[in-house]
Amino acid sequence: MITVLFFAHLQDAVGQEKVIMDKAPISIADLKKELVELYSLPGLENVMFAINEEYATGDDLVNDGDTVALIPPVSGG
Amino acid sequence: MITVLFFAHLQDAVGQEKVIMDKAPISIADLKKELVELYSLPGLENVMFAINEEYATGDDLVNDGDTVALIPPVSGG
Amino acid sequence: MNEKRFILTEDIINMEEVTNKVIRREAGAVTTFTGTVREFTKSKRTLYLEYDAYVPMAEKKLEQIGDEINEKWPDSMVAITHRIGRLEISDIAVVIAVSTPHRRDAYEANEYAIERIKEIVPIWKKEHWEDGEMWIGDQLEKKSYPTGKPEQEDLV
Amino acid sequence: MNEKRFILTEDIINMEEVTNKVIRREAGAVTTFTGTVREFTKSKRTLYLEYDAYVPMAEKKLEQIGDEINEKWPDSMVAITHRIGRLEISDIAVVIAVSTPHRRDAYEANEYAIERIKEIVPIWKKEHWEDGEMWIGDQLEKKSYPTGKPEQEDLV
Repeated sequence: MITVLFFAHLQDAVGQEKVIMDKAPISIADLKKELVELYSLPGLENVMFAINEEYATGDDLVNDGDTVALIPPVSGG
Repeated sequence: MITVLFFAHLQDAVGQEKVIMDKAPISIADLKKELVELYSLPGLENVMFAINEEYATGDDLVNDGDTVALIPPVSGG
Repeated sequence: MNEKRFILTEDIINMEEVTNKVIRREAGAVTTFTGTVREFTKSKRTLYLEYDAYVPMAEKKLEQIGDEINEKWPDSMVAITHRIGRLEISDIAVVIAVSTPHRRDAYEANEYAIERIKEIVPIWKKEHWEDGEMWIGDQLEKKSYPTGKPEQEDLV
Repeated sequence: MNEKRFILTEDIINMEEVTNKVIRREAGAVTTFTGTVREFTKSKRTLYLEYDAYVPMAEKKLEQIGDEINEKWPDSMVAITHRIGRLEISDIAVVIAVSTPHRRDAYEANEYAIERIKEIVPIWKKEHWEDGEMWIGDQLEKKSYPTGKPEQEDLV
């Protein structure tokens, strides 16, 4: 099982703060495709991904028990 | 009469915060020469002068009632 | 130093408290950046803001910025507090304090910190106007990740 | 705005008070520079400092710096408080607060202010060490006035 977190406008789009998925192991790139399809999300071109609170790249693998977060362009400060 | 103010190491050298002099009108350049002589001050090369709280140049004239200040290199901040 | 220097909070930020965390006998210069909620952005009037964040990761990333600054400006010390939740006009959203022995570094390092916050710290701002509301995206308006992954230089 | 924004004082400086003078609805960025008394200058240990000043002229010159900043950074607002008298290690000697709509300007204008203070404001520092004391001259170590008069660019 993996936990996927949504923030900001993605949280509004998905309608949930987090979902639990039974997809591990899966690459970030593949997970992204699944999420786009599942929630009819727009491209996510400028959305970053984090695994366990560290930024990840498309090749990185999500393992069982990991927490993935979708990070839209940030606007703090 | 003019009032002449001394600060920092010049105040220590002269031994006074201020002196009243009966020299007006006099240019800053001439006043400087007088002060160097009167108080055996070192050259004053890097000392600025102010007339009535505004920086003055050697040509500026000190008139009766004016306050002149000797401004050694500043070190605030 | 036991107090946490990189935090998110829902409480009002006290800028002096943040600054005091970095005042040291050996550092003569301290710069404090205070980011407040501005009423107008390009003639659009903001009523209030909401900040959301991925809190544990955001605090980690603030700490990373502190580490980066220590690398680049060796004798520096940094503290950052960012507020989340609802903020009114003129409320303080973020305070960054940097102390260094010499002042030039304190300005440079502080500006580096706010730039990095806008790049890598997972905090999002929702603006509320009279006629609507919106999550504000990339303020830098210069990043996009066509490969779905940030480049190395964006993250490190 | 009735409160004085350019002052010398013998009292402890409250940095938040100085900063609050420049916080405005239309300005989202505030930089605050806090200059504290450093214990070591080039491995020489300072016990305490004394600041002397030509008070009325110094306040005028601080105000002039504020005017210069308003010229260079049109939407800025500045407040400066400088302490005089005896100061201990880590005591705050000067606080400069600058608010601007955009942050880049707030950093630049603030740094301009501290540079100008060290050029034109008649305040003098006396350092007290274990083995003596001395009035500190030109910290910039780049100015001298062979004609007995400062050049125009130094003053305006």
